[in-house]
Amino acid sequence: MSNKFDFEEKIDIAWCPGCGNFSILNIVKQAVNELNIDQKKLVMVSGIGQAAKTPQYINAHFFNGLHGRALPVAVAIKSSNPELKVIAESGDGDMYGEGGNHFIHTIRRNSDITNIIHNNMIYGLTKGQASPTSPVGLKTTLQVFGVTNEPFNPIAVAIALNADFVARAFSGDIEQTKDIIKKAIMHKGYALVDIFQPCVSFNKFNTFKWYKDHSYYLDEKYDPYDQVTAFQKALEKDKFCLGVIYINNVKRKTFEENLAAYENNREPLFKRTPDLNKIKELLDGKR
Amino acid sequence: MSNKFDFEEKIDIAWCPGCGNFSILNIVKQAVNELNIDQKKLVMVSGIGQAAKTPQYINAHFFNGLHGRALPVAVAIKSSNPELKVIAESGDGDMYGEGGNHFIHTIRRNSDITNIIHNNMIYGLTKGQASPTSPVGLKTTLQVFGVTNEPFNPIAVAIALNADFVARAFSGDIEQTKDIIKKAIMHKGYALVDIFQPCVSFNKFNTFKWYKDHSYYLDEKYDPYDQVTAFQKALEKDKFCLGVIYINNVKRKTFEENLAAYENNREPLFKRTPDLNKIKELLDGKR
Amino acid sequence: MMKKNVFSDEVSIVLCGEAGQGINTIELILVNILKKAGYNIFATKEYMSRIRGGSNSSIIRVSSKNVKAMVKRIDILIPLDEKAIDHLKDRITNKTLIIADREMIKKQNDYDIIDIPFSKIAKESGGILFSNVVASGVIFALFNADLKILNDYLAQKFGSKGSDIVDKNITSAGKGYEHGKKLYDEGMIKINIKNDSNIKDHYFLNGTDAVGYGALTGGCNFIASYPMSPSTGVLTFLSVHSKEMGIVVEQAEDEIAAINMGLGAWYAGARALASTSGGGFALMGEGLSLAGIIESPMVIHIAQRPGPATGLPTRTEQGDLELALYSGHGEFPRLILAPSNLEDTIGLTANAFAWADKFQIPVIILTDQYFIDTYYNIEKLNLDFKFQNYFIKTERDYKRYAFTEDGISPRGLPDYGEGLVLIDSDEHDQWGRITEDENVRNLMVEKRLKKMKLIEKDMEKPFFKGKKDYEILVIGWGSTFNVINESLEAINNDNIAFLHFSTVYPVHEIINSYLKKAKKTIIIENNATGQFAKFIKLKTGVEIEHKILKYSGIHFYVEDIVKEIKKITGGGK
Amino acid sequence: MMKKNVFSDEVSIVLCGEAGQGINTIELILVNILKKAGYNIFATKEYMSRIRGGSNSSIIRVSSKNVKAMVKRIDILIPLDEKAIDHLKDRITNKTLIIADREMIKKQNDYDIIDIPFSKIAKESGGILFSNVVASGVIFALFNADLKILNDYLAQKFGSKGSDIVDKNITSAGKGYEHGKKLYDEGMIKINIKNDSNIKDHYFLNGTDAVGYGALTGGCNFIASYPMSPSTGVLTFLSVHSKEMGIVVEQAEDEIAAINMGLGAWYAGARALASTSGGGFALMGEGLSLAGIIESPMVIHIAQRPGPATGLPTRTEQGDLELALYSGHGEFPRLILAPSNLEDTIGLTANAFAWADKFQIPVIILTDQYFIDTYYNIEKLNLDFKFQNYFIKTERDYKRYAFTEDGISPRGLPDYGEGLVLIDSDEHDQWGRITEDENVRNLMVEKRLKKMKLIEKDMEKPFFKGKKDYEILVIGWGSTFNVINESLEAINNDNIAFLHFSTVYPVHEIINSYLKKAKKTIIIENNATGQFAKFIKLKTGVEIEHKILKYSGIHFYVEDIVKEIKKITGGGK
Ligand SMILES: Cc1ncc(C[n+]2csc(CCOP(=O)(O)OP(=O)(O)O)c2C)c(N)n1
Ligand SMILES: Cc1ncc(C[n+]2csc(CCOP(=O)(O)OP(=O)(O)O)c2C)c(N)n1
Ligand code: SF4
Ligand code: SF4
Ligand SMILES: [Mg+2]
Ligand SMILES: [Mg+2]
Repeated sequence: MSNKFDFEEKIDIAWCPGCGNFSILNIVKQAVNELNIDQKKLVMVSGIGQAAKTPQYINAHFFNGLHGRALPVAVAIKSSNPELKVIAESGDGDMYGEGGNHFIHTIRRNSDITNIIHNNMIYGLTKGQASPTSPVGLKTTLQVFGVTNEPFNPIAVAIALNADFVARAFSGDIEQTKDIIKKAIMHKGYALVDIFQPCVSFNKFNTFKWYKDHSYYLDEKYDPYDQVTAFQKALEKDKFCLGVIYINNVKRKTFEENLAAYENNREPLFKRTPDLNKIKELLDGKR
Repeated sequence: MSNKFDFEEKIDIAWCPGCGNFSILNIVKQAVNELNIDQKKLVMVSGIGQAAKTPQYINAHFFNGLHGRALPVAVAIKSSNPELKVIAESGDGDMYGEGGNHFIHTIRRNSDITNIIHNNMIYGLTKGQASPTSPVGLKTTLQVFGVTNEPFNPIAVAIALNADFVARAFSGDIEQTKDIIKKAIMHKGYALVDIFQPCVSFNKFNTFKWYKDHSYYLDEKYDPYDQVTAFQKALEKDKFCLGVIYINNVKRKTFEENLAAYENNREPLFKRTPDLNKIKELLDGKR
Repeated sequence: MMKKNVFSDEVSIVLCGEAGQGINTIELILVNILKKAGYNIFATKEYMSRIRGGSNSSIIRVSSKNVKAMVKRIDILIPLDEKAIDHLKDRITNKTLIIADREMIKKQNDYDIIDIPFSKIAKESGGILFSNVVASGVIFALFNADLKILNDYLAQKFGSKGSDIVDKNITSAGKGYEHGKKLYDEGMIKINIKNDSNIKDHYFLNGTDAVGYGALTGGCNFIASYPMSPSTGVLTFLSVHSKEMGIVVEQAEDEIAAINMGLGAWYAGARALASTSGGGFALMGEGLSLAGIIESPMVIHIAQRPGPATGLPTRTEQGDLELALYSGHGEFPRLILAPSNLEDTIGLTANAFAWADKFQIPVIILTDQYFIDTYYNIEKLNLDFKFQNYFIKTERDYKRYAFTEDGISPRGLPDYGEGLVLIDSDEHDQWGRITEDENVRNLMVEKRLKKMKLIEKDMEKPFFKGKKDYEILVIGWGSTFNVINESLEAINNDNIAFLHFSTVYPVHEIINSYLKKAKKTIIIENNATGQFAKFIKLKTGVEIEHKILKYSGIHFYVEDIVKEIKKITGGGK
Repeated sequence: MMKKNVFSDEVSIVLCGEAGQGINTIELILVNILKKAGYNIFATKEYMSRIRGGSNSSIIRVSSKNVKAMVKRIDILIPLDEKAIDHLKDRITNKTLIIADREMIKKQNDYDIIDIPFSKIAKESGGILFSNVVASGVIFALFNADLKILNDYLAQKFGSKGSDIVDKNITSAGKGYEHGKKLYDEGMIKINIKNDSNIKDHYFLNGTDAVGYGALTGGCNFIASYPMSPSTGVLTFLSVHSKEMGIVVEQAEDEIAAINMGLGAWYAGARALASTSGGGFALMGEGLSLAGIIESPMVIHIAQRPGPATGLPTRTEQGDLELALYSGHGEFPRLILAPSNLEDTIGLTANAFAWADKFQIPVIILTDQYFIDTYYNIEKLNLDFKFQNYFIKTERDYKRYAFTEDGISPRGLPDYGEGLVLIDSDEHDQWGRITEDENVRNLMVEKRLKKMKLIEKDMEKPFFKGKKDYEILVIGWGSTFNVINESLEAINNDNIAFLHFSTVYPVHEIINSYLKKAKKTIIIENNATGQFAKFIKLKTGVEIEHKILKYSGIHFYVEDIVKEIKKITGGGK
């Protein structure tokens, strides 16, 4: 199927052959294409890392900012122009490490953005240090005696933060992952999709096979609206569940809907000019 | 009872009359005194804010650092000299706002420190803006139309992060809170105590009475070792439970115990000098 | 026996007490009613980093002239607690008249005091809480001003709280007024200050307001910031006006989020501001550098306070100029403005947004606590600002970083036109895609840096005052303008000329000719190392001979400067 | 017909291919065996910010002299893929000899190529993976060096992987060697380079190693850092040695945590380092300022790369000097070191810890990617370092910030002595408690700033080379030392003198006299704005006349500098 998010020319992709990033890239492109998202309304936002290069390979707008800082940028774009579709996509180090504080507080805001994380449990671009999600015991170029810190559980934390939508996927499963991403994009409010992704160059433990062997799909009977059950699922350790794990059952406004700026005027900010007379009036109150 | 952590002279305390900080200060001083902690081994670490001034009023060592940065300092002190008792005590804005990323990752490290947060659901020192824990709807000097972001639930998040020890207390209950703090200090590994604290100057909603009316104690039958139950407790909204909510039942090493630096030598770092001959030997390998 | 006190053309009134004692209330009442009575008013304050207790003070200058600076001299002191007199002992002289409720300042008795039992009177009129209103009444009477002005003001201010409260206020004020009137009538205190009924229609702004209105005028419609004294006021100002003016306001989780949100907002077409102080700005360095490479407009307001680190959180300093100049890794253009006086700040701040947009650079506005908390009456404000947007509607194959003659590439927005807008923090090609090509890298570096030339052309000249053939040149920047100006007027030596900068980077070239003419140069800075002097040396090679520096956390008093300049110049001509 | 190629006294060999193709392996093998064969070796690399693909290259200079700088000239090129020749086209001349497997570089045929089927040979000897070893064998043979050295090296290097692997390596190497030997024997390539058996006992370090050993020598026993190219190597180095040397190593969650951990560690008595690059350091500004006010020692290693923002993450620049100079809000002393050559780096880095401790200040070590990735053989290292601790055992009522003559207050540690150690990021009194007293504030500011005087006294003079009455002074700092030195030797004009700084702040006063003597001044910096030149102007008032700047992300080649200097000086005398 032709995809408007593909490039006409062949492009040079800076990833290693066999890397899970390729399929995530394709899945995301397919998802936005199948959802008929207008290319000119899609802004891909990322930080720095291998995963963070994804926007470079999608024919849409992008803001490829600083390491760890994709989310504040994404929220600001969405809230300055709510007509845009904003996807913040980056790596586990970027989003949960350097960007950890933004991760927490962005979830609290419930901005209507999609947050996709390539979780390869390693720092790829900087050549193989532990990421916050690296398993205990993993030996890396830096953690030469093995990782000792408790791995960060993004799913459990997002549920604890009352995130609006929380899902996990695996880069190896094209159709299921596409389905999850589509749901996330369609969800109104903040939506997290953490994607297991093998890094063939630096993580020789959490391989394609390992992810495959250590994951399973939630079945159709699973009720994602129960926060405690979802949390319980999120804690599972032998096998990790995939699918939409949690959807907040409280109907809340999004960040953008809560903004006073849009109460009297629904236009994106760039279409507005300051009302100088009103300012003069206000100033007259200062006499 | 005489308390070695009191000052001989009268000191000028920079808090407002009626502020919950006074009782937390007294409780902490009593707790460390009753636990017979050596004054010269106790280091109080804090950030910036009203709560963060606490160490100034305790006759022990202190490191009153930057806003939001108490935890990295505390972990570094503890790991440079594991013989010290380290308490990181500060405000909700400091620990969960500016310092949010350190909060997450310090929990992951499981350093053997005690982390006490004065949770007044407001920024006191900067005169009354919302803090991450402010309830939705709270009108503040800055949030003039009321808070809209989902409040940060430190208990739920800490549980989701597999924290070693998680408790909540109320500044108004001297004995119970002292008991909780003592348990936290005695706990080997990271221990969190979030303390409800009325700010009489800027939070006119979450008052002493409000905290009193909206909290209850976990009873003796409560089992803090079950993560899912603890999470469920942490989600309660009408009344907030007080007490030790969660203790990790996995016996893990602390951060300090995991450090390679102490494998062959248990001395604190300041007692060591570099072995120049060993370095020369290593360098000979570079010939 | 009490001496008679006559204050001609000018009186400086200082209120001092604990945080939470209501100094701000007296100050607010007094400045408003005195202005309504047609007096020129200047007011500012100094306060500790605590909510209650300690020792804070406000100074109100009432004058026949439109004074705009702080004096050390205290003509009339109203101490509200025991510590007050001790706190101000360096400024109290035998000419200082102390009006106090002796009950409130028990321990102090080595000073002559005019005892007025504020609290007793207040208790009789409605409650101890009204002591401040009593005090206001006393002072107001000393001006022999119309009590009705005070009553009207109180009625309006407390109207929403019900008639009982209004009545109690008015009664308290009246009682105070009576006591003051007695002092006046007995000739104990005589204040001869010209008033002018036009003054009541003057504007009355402080630094926060000025920056706030400037931001509104410049089209600011987005602010994400993290609270930090003394910058928080601007954030609050925009929040208060967010609904009517259509401003996206968010309290960021930290300063890093704040600046990155600002950049995201500009990308999507907003005009964003971040307001912070030195410590918060120190966290924004990487974000500033991002603005540099992506050539994004950004406006950052730094309300300076003394460092390093937490330093003196509620006090003042001009200590972050070098940080503003060099913050951010790598090399990229920027613009630094330091408002000199309240009347020009609205325009300058509005221009900050215009310049940021036009040159696609970060613009930093440097104020400080003193500036933020200072206000005086202003007759006229220039509000003729022409708003202009600089972004374009894109075409297909739009190149965000197209090479152009002057280094400025037309800036597009997502979903406005046919093009895609690509932004990269890595070095990039004309489209905005990552590149490591050496040649493109060189061109991009040059493109960014050459914008400085353009910016230099657009900048206004520094303020100059003096005769052509001066011998001594006094230089200042930012918030010291009014105090230097008044000091030089007081010195009244026409060999001295005054050169003041509100655009501190880039410095206008004309500085070279001014320096050349001077036989002696003096710089005045509210910091310890003479940061602007260093920058002048860098720009011109000229080492400023004399530095008048203050770094105690308190702004310059007129007396400080008069004394130091006289020391250098040998005292008048 | 192929021309004969004779390389006398020197040959520059460049390997180029995709990331992941094993250039590093060939480089590693070659530099080691050539050194074992007694040759002087210099090697460095340039690479893209990706793990696989792209175009990376390594340059190996083999010389009769102990060369230590990079040349543009490529004598022998081994391209490993099609893109290689294109990538290096600006550096390939008709004198460049290309040895390649034609299969690997199909598209390229406008160059003469000596075709050696690396992969075919490899396949025959054990598998395609061994192509790199084949190539190493070919090159080694061109030196007519002893094959046994290569075999021994391979046996040792791959010993742990089993004899099969070792055998395959040796077979492949041998086959390659045969092909190379043939070229040599046929006289196709003649390399006349002096070797010296002493060289095999020389040290062989790169910049990362030098900083790492320096840190160990200086007693570093704590590092918390966040990975960032090109600084990560130092973190990894200390991690690898953490157990045997007793170092607390932690990967921080971000750079802010890293510097705050460092300060906590010093407080408790550790000697802490943070290693980062410009973008990470931009996040540490507030922490640096904290070090300033609490007068904590701290050592920060900044391995520079081109900015702004993410810039060119794996490339080189000297673009963060100004950031290092002015980072952090408020005013406080610091020290900035920029290692000039590998041999002095161990001592300089060790001293960084000593100075940090002695003066209770942050010390910044500025290297860059080029420096970090460069190595050459070093005959002698000065390892006579006297370790000293500067902290004291406290007494009761210990004052952490006691006022002293020179501004340095004895530094105590918690639980060492009888005192309490109080640290505050606010302005504080002598004990370390918060104060807002104007007088104490003034004294504390002065106390902190006067330490600069002491530091200045302790600093070494810059390196100077030249005759007394030179006309032209060439100035450099940091990693450009070797390349400038070699360039000046090549120019061999004794009117030119060379002044080089490894202590860039404070700059030694002697600079004034050097500048005074010069008729012409030239500065060489690997950045776009001449940051050190600006600093010299600030310090001395002297504007450096000529600036040789490079900011493409690549370090200077000897040829760059020779050419530019000749342009300025008019080409030798
Ligand atoms: C402030 C800052 N610190 C550090 C870096 C270096 N850095 C670049 S990418 C990266 C980590 C990448 O890991 P992850 O986000 O998991 O992405 P991956 O490469 O694994 O896809 C780091 C540490 C940086 N660019 N900026
Ligand atoms: C980097 C930085 N940003 C902002 C501030 C200003 N600041 C000081 S205290 C504070 C918040 C205090 O709130 P909290 O931590 O809840 O403490 P409380 O005063 O309520 O006890 C802020 C924002 C600062 N000191 N440093
Ligand atoms: S390093 Fe790992 S994550 Fe990066 S492209 Fe290669 S395989 Fe993928
Ligand atoms: S402002 Fe609030 S938190 Fe701070 S001292 Fe006063 S009451 Fe306590
Ligand atoms: Mg990763
Ligand atoms: Mg608080």
